[in-house]
Amino acid sequence: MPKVLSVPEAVRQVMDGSTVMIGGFLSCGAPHELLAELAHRGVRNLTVIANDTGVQGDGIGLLISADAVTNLITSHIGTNPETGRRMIAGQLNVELVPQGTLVERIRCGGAGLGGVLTPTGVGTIVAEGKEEITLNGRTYLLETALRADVALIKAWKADRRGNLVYRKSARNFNPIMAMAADLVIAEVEEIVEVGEIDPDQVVTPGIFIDVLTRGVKTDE
Amino acid sequence: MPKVLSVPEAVRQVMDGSTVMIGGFLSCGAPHELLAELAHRGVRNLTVIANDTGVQGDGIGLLISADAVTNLITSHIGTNPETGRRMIAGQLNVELVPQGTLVERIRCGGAGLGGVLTPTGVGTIVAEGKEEITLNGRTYLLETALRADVALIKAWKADRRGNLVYRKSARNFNPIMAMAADLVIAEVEEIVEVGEIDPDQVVTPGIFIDVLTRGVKTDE
Amino acid sequence: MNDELKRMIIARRIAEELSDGDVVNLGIGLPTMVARYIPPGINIILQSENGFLGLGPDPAPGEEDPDLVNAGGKPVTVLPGGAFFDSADSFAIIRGGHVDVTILGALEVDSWGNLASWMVPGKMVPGMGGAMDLVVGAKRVIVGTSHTTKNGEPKLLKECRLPLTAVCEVDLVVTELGVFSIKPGTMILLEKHPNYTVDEIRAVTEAPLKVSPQLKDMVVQA
Amino acid sequence: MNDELKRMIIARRIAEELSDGDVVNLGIGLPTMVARYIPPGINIILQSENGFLGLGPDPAPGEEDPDLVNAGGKPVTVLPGGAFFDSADSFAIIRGGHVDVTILGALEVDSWGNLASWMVPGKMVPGMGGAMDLVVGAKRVIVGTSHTTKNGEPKLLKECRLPLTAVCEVDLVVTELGVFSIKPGTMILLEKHPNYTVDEIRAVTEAPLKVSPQLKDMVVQA
Repeated sequence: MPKVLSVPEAVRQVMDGSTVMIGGFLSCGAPHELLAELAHRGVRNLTVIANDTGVQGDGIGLLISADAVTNLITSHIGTNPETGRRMIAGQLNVELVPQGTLVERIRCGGAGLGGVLTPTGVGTIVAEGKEEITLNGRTYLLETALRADVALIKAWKADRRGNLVYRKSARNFNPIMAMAADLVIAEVEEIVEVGEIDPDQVVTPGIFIDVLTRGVKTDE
Repeated sequence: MPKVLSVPEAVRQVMDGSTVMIGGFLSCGAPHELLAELAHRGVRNLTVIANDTGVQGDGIGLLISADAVTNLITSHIGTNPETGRRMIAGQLNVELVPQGTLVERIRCGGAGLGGVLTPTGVGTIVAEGKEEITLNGRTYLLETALRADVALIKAWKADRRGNLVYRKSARNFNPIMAMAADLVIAEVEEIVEVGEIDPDQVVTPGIFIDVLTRGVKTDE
Repeated sequence: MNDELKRMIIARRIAEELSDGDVVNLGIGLPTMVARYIPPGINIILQSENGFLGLGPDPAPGEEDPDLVNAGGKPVTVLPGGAFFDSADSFAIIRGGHVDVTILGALEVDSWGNLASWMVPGKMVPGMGGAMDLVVGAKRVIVGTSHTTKNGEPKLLKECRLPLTAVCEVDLVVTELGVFSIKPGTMILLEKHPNYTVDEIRAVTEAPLKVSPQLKDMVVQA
Repeated sequence: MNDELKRMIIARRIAEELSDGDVVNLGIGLPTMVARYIPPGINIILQSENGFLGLGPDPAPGEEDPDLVNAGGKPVTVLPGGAFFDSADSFAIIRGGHVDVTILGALEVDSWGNLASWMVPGKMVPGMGGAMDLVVGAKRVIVGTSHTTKNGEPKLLKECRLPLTAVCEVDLVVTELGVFSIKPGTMILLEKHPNYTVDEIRAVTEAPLKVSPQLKDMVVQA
């Protein structure tokens, strides 16, 4: 059964130097309250795993601008020029990973798999330093699992067991990251009683969730 | 947009010698009408990929008893003694695959991945003839993708676009197999109009479904 | 001891190993019986590898739902707060270390923590089903088995002779005669049936056996 | 030609490539414009790699939903019969060959079907996002790009010089000057803008160019 904590209490569990997965695709489905509080608290030296770094002044952008991030594993930084500036200035190590590879690597981390073979990136600089395996005449890259100390995710509704449902395109990386971290903190818009979410409609089972915290409602 | 066909019309698309994925876990969530018709029609020399072979006289058991299957890739045959008899008599080639590996191999086939690294089976006869890869001190087997010519799956409801929802534990292998075959035939209990299934609750998007056919209702 | 009594003793003792909030997968047969003996105040979450969490008690007669069965194909129920998912997610849960305890039977189990549970070459080849993933993936693996075969042969061996389910993954073995932990190459007798001596147990055990300094009696009463 | 006219010509021409029932992914920018020109009677299903099928038109002002955006983060709508999913399923769809056509822009595209679209070393490194998976996974890859850079340099090259997005995956290139298919090592001019000669097009194309015996004029009117 997850603990229900305030946003500041929840974020206190993220330590300097932690590896943190952060859900969302640009602003959509990102745990905005957790990110704002984390940036405010002045955490340092994070390794962030996320699809993108949002925009300046919002979401993961707040962490980048607050100098909280040392390493970044992501598929796209083009929407936040500050990320690019810091990368070029040598203040931020960035590993760019194709989006489909990023989500599979995270899935592997959560599913106990060591890695996957993907055709994506073969013949490009993404292949550099990676093992290539040819099966039935097709070449694949061996891409390895990613895990994190903490995952910060965002869902629409939770029940008190931590069962989560998402809304529209705000689902994105959140359910996959929920499986791949030692501590999973879910920011949700509403917490309902056990039994109010039909077991057939649960997307993330509650066993993955350690902490629930209430964020703002995006659909109001 | 999938075609809506009768069970006999749907099954006519399965040819002798085809590789066929069949959803279900024992009797639960198996496409019973399609299987009965397929056994009745006297198809031959199938390669079947399925979790198990059901029981004698039901589901995939009908295909086994009808001598329709030459090769079988499965995780468990213990519930159908006829399968074991045929295997020991040399009438049926059986590849036994751990259940979690079987579903990942099928998922790879649907997701364009060449394979996955799993710790399951290391040090057992499952590892024989397979490549072993050690990452960070842990040894994994390289398990490769599976695809089929046809997938026969079972869902609860479909809309006319082929969007599927499943009911309770009848989901099992069905959504994964729906992605991994050239032709996907879904037996469903009810076909509703477009718009009647909330896009947030679709489990299998309609783009995967080629043929819809009406089976019997299990919840009545 | 008759078989039913043995099974009762084993299931009852394994139930003591479970903690409040544990996510537990129970194998078919004897392990399923463990659910009956869970102490009051301990709420566990049962995972059924065919695709759900929150496995509940048997349905009332006439209330069976063909779409809701356990991994043995038997009608069951789901508790409020449960969740259904597909087989890929089910084994992501299992292989990914999200099951706290898996409880399963054995043909053989050995002093290295190896388990053989899925085939007897030339005789019985049911297949491994989900067992290999469960044993590799669960945080804790508890084997519940009769101490000997029907012919009285030891099942707790120095080294397994049958094809393995997994290597060095078993944490605890519970039989009707005792509770054993694994120290590579040795089984440690932690608890014993009060009616049997250590020597009597040793006589029907092939695995090298050490006796825990804290050896105590198993609770064997229902 | 001004940029807006170029983009209109390209988007309009690409729309002719789509067939009824196609599952299509449109990249950000110019490719998004293709949706405006889809001929009547052709119903396609748009896939949005951030996690849904059935992408619909822009929402009415005031009807924007922050939980419903396209891969560029812009508010959109979903059509009846659509479906939402997570990023793993989205890229299973993309990488698994379930997208019929992907349409995207280019920094460079070459005569081998190689595409460079995601970085200029030392200058601009936005990252590849979903582009590498889309180009590798989609059944058909259509590149829509202005024929030359802002400085008038060719973008249709013999061999790409920038870091690649994918190797030998591009099927068709559409610019404001023409439509080009790929025959390894050569681009084949299938259609050309009626106001330009083959020689004029060749002069701003670095890729070896052959002219299709069925060469015809592009439709360039809105």
